[in-house]
Amino acid sequence: MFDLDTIRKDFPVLQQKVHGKPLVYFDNGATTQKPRQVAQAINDYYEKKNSSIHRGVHFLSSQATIEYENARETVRNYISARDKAEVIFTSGATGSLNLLAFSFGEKFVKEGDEIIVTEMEHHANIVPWQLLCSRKKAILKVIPFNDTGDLEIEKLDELITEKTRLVSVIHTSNVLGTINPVEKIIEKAHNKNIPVCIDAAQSIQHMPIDVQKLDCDFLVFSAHKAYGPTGIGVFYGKEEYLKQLPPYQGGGDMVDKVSFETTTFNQLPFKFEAGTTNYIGAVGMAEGLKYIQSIGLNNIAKQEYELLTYAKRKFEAIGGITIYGNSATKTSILSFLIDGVHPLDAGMVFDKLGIAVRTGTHCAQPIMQHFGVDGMIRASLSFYNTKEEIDYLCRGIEQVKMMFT
Amino acid sequence: MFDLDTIRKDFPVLQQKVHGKPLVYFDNGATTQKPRQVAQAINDYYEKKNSSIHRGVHFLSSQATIEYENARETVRNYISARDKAEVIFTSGATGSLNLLAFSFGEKFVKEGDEIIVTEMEHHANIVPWQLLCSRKKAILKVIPFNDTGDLEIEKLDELITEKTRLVSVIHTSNVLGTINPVEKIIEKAHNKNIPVCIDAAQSIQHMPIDVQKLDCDFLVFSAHKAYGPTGIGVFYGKEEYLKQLPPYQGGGDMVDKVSFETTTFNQLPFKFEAGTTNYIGAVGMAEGLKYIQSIGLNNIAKQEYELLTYAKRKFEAIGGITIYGNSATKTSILSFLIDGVHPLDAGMVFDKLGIAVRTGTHCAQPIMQHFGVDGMIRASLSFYNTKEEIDYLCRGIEQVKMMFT
Amino acid sequence: MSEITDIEQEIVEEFEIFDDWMDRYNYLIEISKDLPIIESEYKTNEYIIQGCQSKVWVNADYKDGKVIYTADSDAIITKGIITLLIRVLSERTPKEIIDADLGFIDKIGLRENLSPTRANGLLAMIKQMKLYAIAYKAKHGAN
Amino acid sequence: MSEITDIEQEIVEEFEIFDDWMDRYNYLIEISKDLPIIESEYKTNEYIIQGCQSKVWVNADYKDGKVIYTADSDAIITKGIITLLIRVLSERTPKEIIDADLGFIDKIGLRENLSPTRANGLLAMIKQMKLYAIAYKAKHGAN
Ligand SMILES: Cc1ncc(COP(=O)(O)O)c(C=O)c1O
Ligand SMILES: Cc1ncc(COP(=O)(O)O)c(C=O)c1O
Repeated sequence: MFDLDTIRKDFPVLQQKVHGKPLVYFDNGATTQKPRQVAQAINDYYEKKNSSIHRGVHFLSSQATIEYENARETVRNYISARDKAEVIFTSGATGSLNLLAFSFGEKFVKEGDEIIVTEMEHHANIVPWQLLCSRKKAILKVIPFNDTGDLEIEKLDELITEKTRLVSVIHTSNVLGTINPVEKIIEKAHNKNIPVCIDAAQSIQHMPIDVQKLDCDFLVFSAHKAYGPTGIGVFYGKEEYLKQLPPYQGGGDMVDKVSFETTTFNQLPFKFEAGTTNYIGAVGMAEGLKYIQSIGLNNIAKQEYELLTYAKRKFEAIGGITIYGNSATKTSILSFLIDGVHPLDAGMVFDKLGIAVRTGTHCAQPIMQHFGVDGMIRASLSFYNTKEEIDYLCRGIEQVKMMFT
Repeated sequence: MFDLDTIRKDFPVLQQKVHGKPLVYFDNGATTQKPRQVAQAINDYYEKKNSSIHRGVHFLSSQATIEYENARETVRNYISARDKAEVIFTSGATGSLNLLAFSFGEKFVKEGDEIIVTEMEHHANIVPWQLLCSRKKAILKVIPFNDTGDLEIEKLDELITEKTRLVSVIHTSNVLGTINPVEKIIEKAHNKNIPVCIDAAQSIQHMPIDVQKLDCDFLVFSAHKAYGPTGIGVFYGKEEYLKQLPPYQGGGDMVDKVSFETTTFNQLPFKFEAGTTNYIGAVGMAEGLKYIQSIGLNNIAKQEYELLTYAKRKFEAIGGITIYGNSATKTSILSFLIDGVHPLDAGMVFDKLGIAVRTGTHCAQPIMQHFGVDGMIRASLSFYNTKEEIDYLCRGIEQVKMMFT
Repeated sequence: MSEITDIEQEIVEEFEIFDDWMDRYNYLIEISKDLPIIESEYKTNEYIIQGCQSKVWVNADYKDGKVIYTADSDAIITKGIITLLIRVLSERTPKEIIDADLGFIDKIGLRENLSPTRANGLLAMIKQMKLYAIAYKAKHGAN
Repeated sequence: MSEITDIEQEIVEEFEIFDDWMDRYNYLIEISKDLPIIESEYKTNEYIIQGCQSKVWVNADYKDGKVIYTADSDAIITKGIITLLIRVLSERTPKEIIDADLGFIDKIGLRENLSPTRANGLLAMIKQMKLYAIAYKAKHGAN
């Protein structure tokens, strides 16, 4: 049962006033708010259990290790990975993509090789590949999207060549909301024996993902966009690949034997977790995922779809609003411009009305270039948002139009 | 005024029982406990303020940005850096050293070049350099230490050659406790125009550090060893170097303009902070540093020196204990073996007595190799520890001796 | 001409009558029309101010020992804010401009715009305007 | 010979009389002397178990359809724990060994030693002992 009142009580941050107005938080694409349960788990940890993991025989340390490994199991279960060893904790989606770009690049990418991404990637899935390509003299190729916001995946057939080493694609666009047909992309790539990485930063919190069914080779996401804490994320990889990849960062815990002559590395997943990991972050992350599971991803998807549909209808009724991203399959992200109004002007007014929307390029400048705009306003909705909040945003839009046009 | 009772009340985690015995936490070298103030700041953030930084115009986001930048200022002030732009937030000391090894390596290290570290480094200051050296065919050279635990820094003169690109040294050994004469090392290196990195992971919480006076070129540490949260640390670098280094990780916020043709990078410090940073971690870290400042680093150093001296005297009185690391200048770290007893046996007994000490190689296998041992027991003391706790440890040692010898 | 601080005080008083943000913004929109617009030849990337979500161009001329600013922006509130800055700083000596502490920004509630977010470029604008003054001071030895 | 579960039950009962960890450890120290020691030729890196703070060597022979373990460790409590494992598992058929769930470890309070910390190798020891059984089963088609 989806009970909005109960759910909203779990999010104390939502119950505040901003500039004297009740907060309307529509910036969930940037980061979601955290339920009490997450903050409580973190607080408990600091107040009762804190101890560094993996290397200690004492009680607190072994408890901490157990909780950390339980968190890994929670993630494994959440994404239906085959084995816990395939779940690596990182600092976030960006950290995960950099790990992949480096380690995969060291092992598999040489001069003239090609990596394929899409035109709608977040910078986190562009810049690491650009850095790799410039280091290795490799080439970054791009699957374009059309003005509706759908990938032209038929182009993938031409883009894939003998030199293609990896396809890395955004699952759900943080600007357009498009849910990309990753199954088809994976199928096409696998037909040519090319591995695929999925950037699930904007999908993991909205829809069930089963990495085994998907058959993706790598998958990344951040906890803080999935009702969890900052500073922690996940890099999933199939064991057959992870075994082959060289380590990314060096340090404590990721090694087996160290001497100045030779150093050998620890087994998976530890090989990729150098130094003291963010074990408290991992526990908080697990709590966030469990919270999602307690509501149910299907309930979430349903509720968010309803909000999206409602908002789109209201926007149409107002008129003079251009929505960017009109795919038939999309999540509850609405990027738009009010005709004739600069997004920053609109954003500043919304702010004073207590509405938190994001304005700017949303770390996806190629999308802005595609549409020939400098920025957009983005309202990204979560299941805890309400239709009343959407109504209030719409009144804000009317006010903006009055002020600026 | 240093009032132990008041201080201990700030650390709820210390007030618990483990295996029915009051917890004696002597594993501060692995991670320190957190004062209420830190847990509270983090909790407040989640419950009242959470919002992603830097990219938003709305209230919560700009508040979050201000707090994040205030945290940066707190760190700048704590280490007396010249400019906030020289303070980069990372995932921890290990993350910082990997950043340096990669970015410095890309810019300045080529085949045949040399990097110098010491024989007493933590793995975090060995493995990143080994990975770099194997990538670039460079050479890692080592300043040895003597059996007292002091560096033979006169050897540095021979070790430095025209090929030396960087000296990276541990400030205070996490095993031996030795406070190394980094001023002299910096002087020697600077005489030959070679930059120096200081691993301050085990000194930042024990003694005042002024990077400008020290004149070190880089400095790294972790928050979680300085009464702050996990998943956050600092990479300090002189602006003149940071400007020259290429970025380490790519992603959001570290870029200026992104297109598939060319990407330009943001200014310092953002160039090195890719993706959504651990902004809540940064705020927690600042709170931890402020807590240290409220007690006073001189008070801390004095108190910890007293505990160290007391413990050493008691150990001598018991007899049959070998202490590793007997430098005249050392912090409150006691690594030791009970003659004829395996450290794991001792550690398991201590654990059941409620005493948290660490056993093993302490991520510093070369030190073990130096002394020809497989592991050591380490009691690392904080200002919140007491003489009574040391007495209790000593009774534990007596019991261990009775059981195993 | 009055002192910089007098003009600042004037602006603070003008803003005091608004008890609502929308009125303040409407006022900024209103005065944005008074902005002395930069010549179109200067509306190039060279004159653009980095670190803004809106585009801001600023130019400065030097005449009779005084700096005269012109500017433009594609966002209207930003334009209004620059209009205020120009009202305070334009037609001043380089020294006056360099020394101005611009406390009025805080007082009229625009302080949060001074945060180093990348969203708005108020801080960058002020920096650029002061840089022009510094440059003219160096060039003409003016004070 | 009794079932594995009977021996496990026996051990659980032996441990029940200790109400204190030191007694339990003293008992493990005591029984560590009964460990059937691995031949010194096998005390090489090849027979060492990874992931322990203490060194542990385990070997297994196969005789009359049964697996016979010998072992050693440089840490005494670890030695005591292996002694228990050998008491339960040695001189059993591969199938019995593979199927054993070893619930007694939990019951006598050594469960935390089963966590995947790198500090102690109980988990690794059990895995290695079972691997031997699996190998002999494959080799001899035994059950
Ligand atoms: C001297 C030293 N350097 C580096 C590190 C690595 O710190 P972290 O594990 O927090 O990255 C540690 C702690 O483990 C240390 O003691
Ligand atoms: C699609 C997508 N990928 C990657 C990222 C990067 O995530 P993070 O900044 O948490 O590392 C984001 C969010 O900013 C995103 O929306």
